[in-house]
Amino acid sequence: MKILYFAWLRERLNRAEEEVSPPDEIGTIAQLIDWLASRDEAFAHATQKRALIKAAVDAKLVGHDAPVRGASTVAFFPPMTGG
Amino acid sequence: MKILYFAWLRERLNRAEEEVSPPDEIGTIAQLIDWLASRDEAFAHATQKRALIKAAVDAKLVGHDAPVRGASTVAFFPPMTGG
Amino acid sequence: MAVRVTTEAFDPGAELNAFLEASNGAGAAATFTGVVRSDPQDPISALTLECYPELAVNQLTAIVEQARHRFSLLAATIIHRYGTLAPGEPIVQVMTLSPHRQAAFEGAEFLMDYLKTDAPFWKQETGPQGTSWVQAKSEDDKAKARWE
Amino acid sequence: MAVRVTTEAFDPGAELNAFLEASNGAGAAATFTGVVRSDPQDPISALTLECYPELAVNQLTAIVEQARHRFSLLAATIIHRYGTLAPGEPIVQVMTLSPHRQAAFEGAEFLMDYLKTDAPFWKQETGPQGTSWVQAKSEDDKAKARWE
Repeated sequence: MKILYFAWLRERLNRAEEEVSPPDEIGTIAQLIDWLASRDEAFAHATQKRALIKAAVDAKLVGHDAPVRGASTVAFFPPMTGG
Repeated sequence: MKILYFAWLRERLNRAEEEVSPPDEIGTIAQLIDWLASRDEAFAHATQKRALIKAAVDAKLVGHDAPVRGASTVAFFPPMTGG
Repeated sequence: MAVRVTTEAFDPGAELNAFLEASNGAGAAATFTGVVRSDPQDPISALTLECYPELAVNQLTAIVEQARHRFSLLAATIIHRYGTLAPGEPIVQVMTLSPHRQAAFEGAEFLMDYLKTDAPFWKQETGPQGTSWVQAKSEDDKAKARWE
Repeated sequence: MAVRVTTEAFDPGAELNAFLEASNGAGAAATFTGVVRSDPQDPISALTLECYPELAVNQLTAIVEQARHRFSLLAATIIHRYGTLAPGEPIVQVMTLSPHRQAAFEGAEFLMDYLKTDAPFWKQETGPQGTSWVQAKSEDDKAKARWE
């Protein structure tokens, strides 16, 4: 599973993407965040305020309760500031 | 005093402008309309619905109670349909 | 020039670019372009706008000043054509400039609402049934009334 | 194409003219152009927009479809740039087409309000104090909420 990071989340983690293989019990975005935080202190710190972390699964915007099993790309990013 | 007519008012009267010399007692737009109507049946007929007649004095939009003494140009026209 | 009343055709895109050129670091420009409409069910061959140019310039200048104050616009422009136009030709364009999009949009809507009822233009449509004057719409009076 | 997400500069006037060209007798076009703002009191030298292009195209396409339905628009277009831009450069343009001005204006405002909060762009300003991320604004959430 490819993970993408954008904006200040990308900067704080010092990477734009990574490949991960979450265990089978990781079913939702919220669980994926918990799992990524458990193995990486920088990630845990950067995602402490969960309300500031938005997510997309395979280029579709989703909530933290969305399923991630079978996804090929999951993206995490701060609130958007376009326009 | 020059009088201008626009749109269907101009068409019904069959003229775009005319020169008139209203007597001294004609003080307002409403009185000027009455006076013009008294001397011209076509005008009387075309201005029967007074709410449909708008007026300008010297290129300033005014109400029917506006003064006309000393004006050099008075315009009469139907509701506007620009834009 | 914030107000232009003219029988000559204008180029909407060139006008927008000229307006933005002078924007000087403001963030938000709203533009409304009105073109001669022709309903396929009820087509027209021409739209003729009669105008009282001197009064039109006075009225539009006053409306622009009012909009600039009310919405703190950095700039506002109205271009209005008259004469005989073909379907698809631009009749009117208003452009507003503000640091913020809300004021730019509101300013442009305000200008259009006022212009529809308060600017001395009269439309005449020519179609298969001949030529007829367009009637003033009560919706336009209502649209204007919401700003009062 | 109703949606374009690009690093290339675009020409606001040329885009408006191309949009009007295809208007086919509709009467009312509303345009919003957002340009890089630079407050003279607090100037910036550059604005960098980061983007997730694949998600941006999906989100903007969905927003355009929603606007077309909701306001019965005949056409709607969003152009959004990303990369590094100088003050005064256009960032975003939305254009809407309708038989009536009210729907054109509302459609354009709706598109802008949604785009501010729901399109994956992130702004970073570079000025005398260095480079910093622009914070999401609660006004933008409120502006979007009025359509719900």
